[in-house]
Amino acid sequence: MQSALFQIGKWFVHTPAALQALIRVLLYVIPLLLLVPMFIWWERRLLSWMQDRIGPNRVGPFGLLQAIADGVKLFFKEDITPASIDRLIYFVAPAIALFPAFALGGTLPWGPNRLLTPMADVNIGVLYIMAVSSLGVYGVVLGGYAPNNKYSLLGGLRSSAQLISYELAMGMSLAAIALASGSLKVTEFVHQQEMPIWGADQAVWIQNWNLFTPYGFLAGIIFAICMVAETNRAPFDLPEAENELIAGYHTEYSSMKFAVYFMGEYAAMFVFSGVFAAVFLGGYNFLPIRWEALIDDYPAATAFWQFMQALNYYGAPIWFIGKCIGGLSVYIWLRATLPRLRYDQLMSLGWRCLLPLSVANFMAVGFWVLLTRLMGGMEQFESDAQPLATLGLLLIDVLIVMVVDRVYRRGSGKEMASRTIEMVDPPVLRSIELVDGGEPVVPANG
Amino acid sequence: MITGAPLILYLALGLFMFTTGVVGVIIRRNPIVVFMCIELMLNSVNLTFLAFARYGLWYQGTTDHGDISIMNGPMMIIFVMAVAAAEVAVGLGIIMTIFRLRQDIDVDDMNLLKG
Amino acid sequence: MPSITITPDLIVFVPLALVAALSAIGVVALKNAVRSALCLVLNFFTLSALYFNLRAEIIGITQVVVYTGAIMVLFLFVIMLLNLGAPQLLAEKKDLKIGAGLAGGVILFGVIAGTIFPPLVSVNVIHAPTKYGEPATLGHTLFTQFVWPFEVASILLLVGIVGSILLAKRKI
Amino acid sequence: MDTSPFNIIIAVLLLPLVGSFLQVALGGPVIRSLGVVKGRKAMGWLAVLPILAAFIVGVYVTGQLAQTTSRDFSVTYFDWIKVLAIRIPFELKIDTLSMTMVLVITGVGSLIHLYATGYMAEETDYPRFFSYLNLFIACMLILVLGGNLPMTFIGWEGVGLCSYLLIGFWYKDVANSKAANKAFIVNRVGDWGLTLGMFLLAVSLAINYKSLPVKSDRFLSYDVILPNVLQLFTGPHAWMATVAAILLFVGACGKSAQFPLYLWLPDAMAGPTPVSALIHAATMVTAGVYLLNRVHILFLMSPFASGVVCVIGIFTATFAAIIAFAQTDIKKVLAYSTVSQLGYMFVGCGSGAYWTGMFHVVTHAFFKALLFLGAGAVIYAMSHEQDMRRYGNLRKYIPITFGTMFVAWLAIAGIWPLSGSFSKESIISAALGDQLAAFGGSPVSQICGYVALLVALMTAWYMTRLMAMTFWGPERWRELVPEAHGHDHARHDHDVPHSHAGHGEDIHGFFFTDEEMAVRQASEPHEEHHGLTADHQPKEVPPSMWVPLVILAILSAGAGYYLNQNGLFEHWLYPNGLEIKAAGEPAEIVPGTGLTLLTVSTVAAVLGIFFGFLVTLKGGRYASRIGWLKDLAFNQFYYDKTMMDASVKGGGEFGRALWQGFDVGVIDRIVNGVASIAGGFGSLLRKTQTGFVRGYALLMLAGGLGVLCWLGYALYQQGGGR
Repeated sequence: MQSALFQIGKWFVHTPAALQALIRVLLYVIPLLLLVPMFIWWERRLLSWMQDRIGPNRVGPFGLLQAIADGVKLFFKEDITPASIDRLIYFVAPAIALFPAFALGGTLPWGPNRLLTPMADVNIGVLYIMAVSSLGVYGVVLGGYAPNNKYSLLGGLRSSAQLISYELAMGMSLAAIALASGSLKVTEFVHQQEMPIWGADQAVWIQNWNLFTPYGFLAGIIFAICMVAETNRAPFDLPEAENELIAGYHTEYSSMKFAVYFMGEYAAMFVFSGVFAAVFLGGYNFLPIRWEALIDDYPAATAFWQFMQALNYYGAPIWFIGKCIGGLSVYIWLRATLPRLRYDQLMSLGWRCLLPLSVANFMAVGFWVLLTRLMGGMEQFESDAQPLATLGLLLIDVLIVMVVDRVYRRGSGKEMASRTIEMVDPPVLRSIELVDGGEPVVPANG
Repeated sequence: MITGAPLILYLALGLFMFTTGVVGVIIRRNPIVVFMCIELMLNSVNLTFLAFARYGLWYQGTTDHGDISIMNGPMMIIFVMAVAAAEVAVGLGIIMTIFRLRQDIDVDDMNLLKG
Repeated sequence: MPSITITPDLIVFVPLALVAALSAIGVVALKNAVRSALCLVLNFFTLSALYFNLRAEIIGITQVVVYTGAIMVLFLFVIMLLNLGAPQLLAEKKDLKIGAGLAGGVILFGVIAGTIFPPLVSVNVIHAPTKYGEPATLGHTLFTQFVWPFEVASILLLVGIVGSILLAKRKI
Repeated sequence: MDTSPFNIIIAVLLLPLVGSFLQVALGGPVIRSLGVVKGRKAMGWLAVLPILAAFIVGVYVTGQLAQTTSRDFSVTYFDWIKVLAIRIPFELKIDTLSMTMVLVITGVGSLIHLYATGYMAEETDYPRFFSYLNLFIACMLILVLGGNLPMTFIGWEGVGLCSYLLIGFWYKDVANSKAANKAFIVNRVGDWGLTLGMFLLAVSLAINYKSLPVKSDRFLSYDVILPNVLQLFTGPHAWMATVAAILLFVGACGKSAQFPLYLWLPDAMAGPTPVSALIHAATMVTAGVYLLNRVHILFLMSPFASGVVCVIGIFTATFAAIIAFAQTDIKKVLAYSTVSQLGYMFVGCGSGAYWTGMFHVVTHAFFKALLFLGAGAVIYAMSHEQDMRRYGNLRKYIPITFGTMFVAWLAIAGIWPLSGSFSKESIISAALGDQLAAFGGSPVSQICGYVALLVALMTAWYMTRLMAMTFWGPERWRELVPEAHGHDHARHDHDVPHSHAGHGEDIHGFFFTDEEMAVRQASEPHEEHHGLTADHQPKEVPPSMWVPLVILAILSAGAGYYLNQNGLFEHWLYPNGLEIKAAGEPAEIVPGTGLTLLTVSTVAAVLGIFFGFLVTLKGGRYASRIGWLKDLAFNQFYYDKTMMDASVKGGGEFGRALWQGFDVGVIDRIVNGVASIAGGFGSLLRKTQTGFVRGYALLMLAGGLGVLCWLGYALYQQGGGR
């Protein structure tokens, strides 16, 4: 098996660059396209299980072909195009929605093998993630604008505000990781995460997955929240809130165009889970364990460790996809668990909680890096002050949580009630002032 | 010696975009479009900066991190972007405020400063 | 006019430049503000591709993050919030200004091109080192030689934030 | 030079800073979540521990330092300021002087923090208090550890700020705010001197760069300044040393409350008592002495400046001692006593025996902190009554406080073998044997030495008066008529910081048990005024307050003897002696004088104590005869009032005259004239503004085209640009 892989790799390396790129793209896009119906099936089954139902189980084994049947149905449905629309944008919008979800996969490291490294392993990987994920808003906004429908428009508006709000926190949390890793490459992140764990002298056989470090933990949580918001999934699915906006931005879409939106959403979920896994969960590594260190430490079981190492190496894509599916399942779990946020809650969570938190985390990491520089090189610093710095960093994180908690609470309660009205802001309410008792009073000449 | 596309093509494209932006500022009434034309002009200048930086007409030699004079162009772009971001935040805020006050944002109707 | 050597750079450049020029015209010429904005998005996108073609990856990607991802979304947001998309709301008047503007534009192009271009016609040799577009180089320059402008820009952004909040909020 | 063992010194700085930040960030949440009593306890420990840890690190570094031979290190962390040719690194100087100060600051500081956790237990703004206090320690440490004048200056300003914040801690009382303002403003005068001195040194070094013996771009670092001025300010330039020294001394006067600028210190007693002990007795006010030690070369080079230091010092010592006789507020007596003792230290420094000044700093830190803390305990026991005329016979009620204050009293009076006697004796003997301080060739320090002996007697006397009024005699508060007590003269209102009792803050208190606190909170709102009543029973303070007292008492008793044996302290501070021998003979102490002086000064102290007891307890009949003197002394010889009138009212008059005459008459006319001219032009140009935005854009384009055409033409003229 090893030699076969080697042969494939050798052949691959010697093919022209353009063909290499094409193979990689195809290797990535086609399975993803095929997997999307599976995701939908998985969501429906998992959701049913969580809600004590059975879910689709008729078409195919375990109902596996249900999603494909639905796809076929959607394909043959009548494609209704409303009148008085912005025709060009109306048709282009679903395609635009699909684009970033697939483009985002360009930086995912599927494995240590050259064939599986990211298609765009440029030294701006994180920025690429930021750039492409920020493009996701266009599909939604244009889809909301084009059909000339109020509900759609509101959905699009909400989506754009939401994405702008959460993008900043997402960027800052990624920036903290980039600062700590000293690189912008996603593959470099994965390599960094294979190092011995941060701040430990003894347990060098544990990998330094970013989620295990104090700053990475905080950044990971922020990133996870932002990632849910960026994909417009529950509990951040305000753009398609069915009880207020019918179906939000895709109200007027039907048939295949609707299916494209649907696919885009699921592909984005999958790919964002992949980004999370690559940046915070050790990428394609199976377990957070450095087998080579274990070989050094406990030579008695060398054979087993070597087996595990090989398993870790050759099974890399499987572990990575497993992590992606795990992320997808968490998405579904969130949908089953959390109620939808109110709009003002959404905004205050993004701006008042996540953004200051992520900026503070970034500054804490920066301070730590500065401190290591000041203390004259890593080695000496680690031996001298690492425990102190660890404690300090943890303390800073806790502090930040407390401070932000305070800030966040300030916006709740009575004050928030009047704020909501201000935000809704229909022209009618403009001249109405709320007096203390909550009684609206219209000025005499208003 | 590496040759690329002729520098003049980049400059021509930049100049064309700049001119288009100028024309747009003059002929359009919608302030948002006017604003977008200004962004267009800024970007055309960015393109010119980067082209000049890449072709490095005054490039002398290199240091550890590249010749610093080569980096003047990219630096300029970074700062132009920062300025553009600030400008957009304030400018759109102004447009919003005007719209809120007048329910109308025709550039030609905004003449409160008429002497 | 010296003969033009066909290089990969040129092959990439020409279609991108055509798209950029056409979309720039679109920004000005289209009546619908949303379409203008979309043209501008397209223009910025091709510009970012041109930056990549100039081997300045970090600038190119920053272009996408800042312009396409943030600024243009804001534009679209405002257009949709104020519902300015429909062209009939702000019908363009056909008056002297259009003619004057077009004429002025042509003269501008002519003057600048005539002044700047002649000595640069034959320049096609790249002098910049390959590293000039890398994040490390850029960061190093930004935080050494350009640290003051950097700080000033940060203050400018802060002022921008404060200003826009001040403008947007009715009650402070 | 390997400085790696000393890199850890940054921890001494960072610990209090982090502590201060923790108080700010955690104070609210912790007290809210743990409840008032436990939360304050936790925050109290969180305030004490960083200082204690800093002390331990300080001890470690001092131990390292003691093992080296040069005993002078400088740890540079990064470049703080780098402008043109001047570089000011963030460097910490580790030598015997700075480490002595560090140990005193963190050691006494942690004791006082511990004391304050008890003393401030009922304060609602508990975390704010400790964040200020920790910040103060951090600033003070920067002051003493800073390896260059700007860093010292930053610390200097920082402690000024913290002092301001802490004096005005109960800012809701206007009197406290005024006292804080006064302290801040008077200190500005001193800082002005320090800044000018700093600039003078920097400029004189920079313009003479070519002829400097030590060439370095760190113009303001001590290890660059001092050797350079030694070469530079010689011969015809000797007067520069005098100017620089006097400017720096002005700074020292401000911070150390010497005569022209001492005004703020008595008023600073408005702050909480631990603050008075820490800042206004033990540490901050000794910054001046520290500075003189740090730049002592300048003073060695200038007999005139040394003479000024001596004379100012002895005058302040005498003046403050006389005032202290007439004060009735226990903290005010201690405040004037502090001013007086600081005067002593300056006499020592002015006499060229700089180590004696530092020696007195150390011993004074112990016994004066102890006196203040003891006074705080007395005030606590007497329901925050500060008027000594209400005290009496308290030794029966608060034995631990009495015992510890007894030690401090004997120490400050100068009874052998307690610490005060050694330091005072060393200062007096230095002054008597000194030839350095001189005005135009005639030495002045001998006279100062004899006056200092007299002041020693006076010190013993007024301290005895304080002790006798407090701990002996009848229990005078028993004679109080209900409702009739209180503050019987106007000035007193400034001194007693208690009108905040109304809003639930209380300056005294200790760790109540939870039950007690529950009872107290149940009875809210508690009394408007914890008045002293005739049936009051003074109660001993809790352990968190008396433990520091006892430790300080041990230090006050033994430190002087330990440090003085075989000149330990002198050789520790100045292992290689002074850099230059002053004009005339070196300040050698004549053999045998030491013992004799010790006898004389102890006799003076015993006499003072004797008179003190006699007059205070038995001598009521003299009181009326010297009443006028008492009034004068009580009012500080009207110096304070005169200064305030001159500065506040005079300044106001001057400002008003400027406003009405110059500003309205001249400037306004010019401005209005210019404005009207511009307005006239504007109304002409107004016609061109059509309000048509696109028209403006077109005009801009036309203008731009014009410029471009001109540019193109110019390039063409030059034969075409590249």
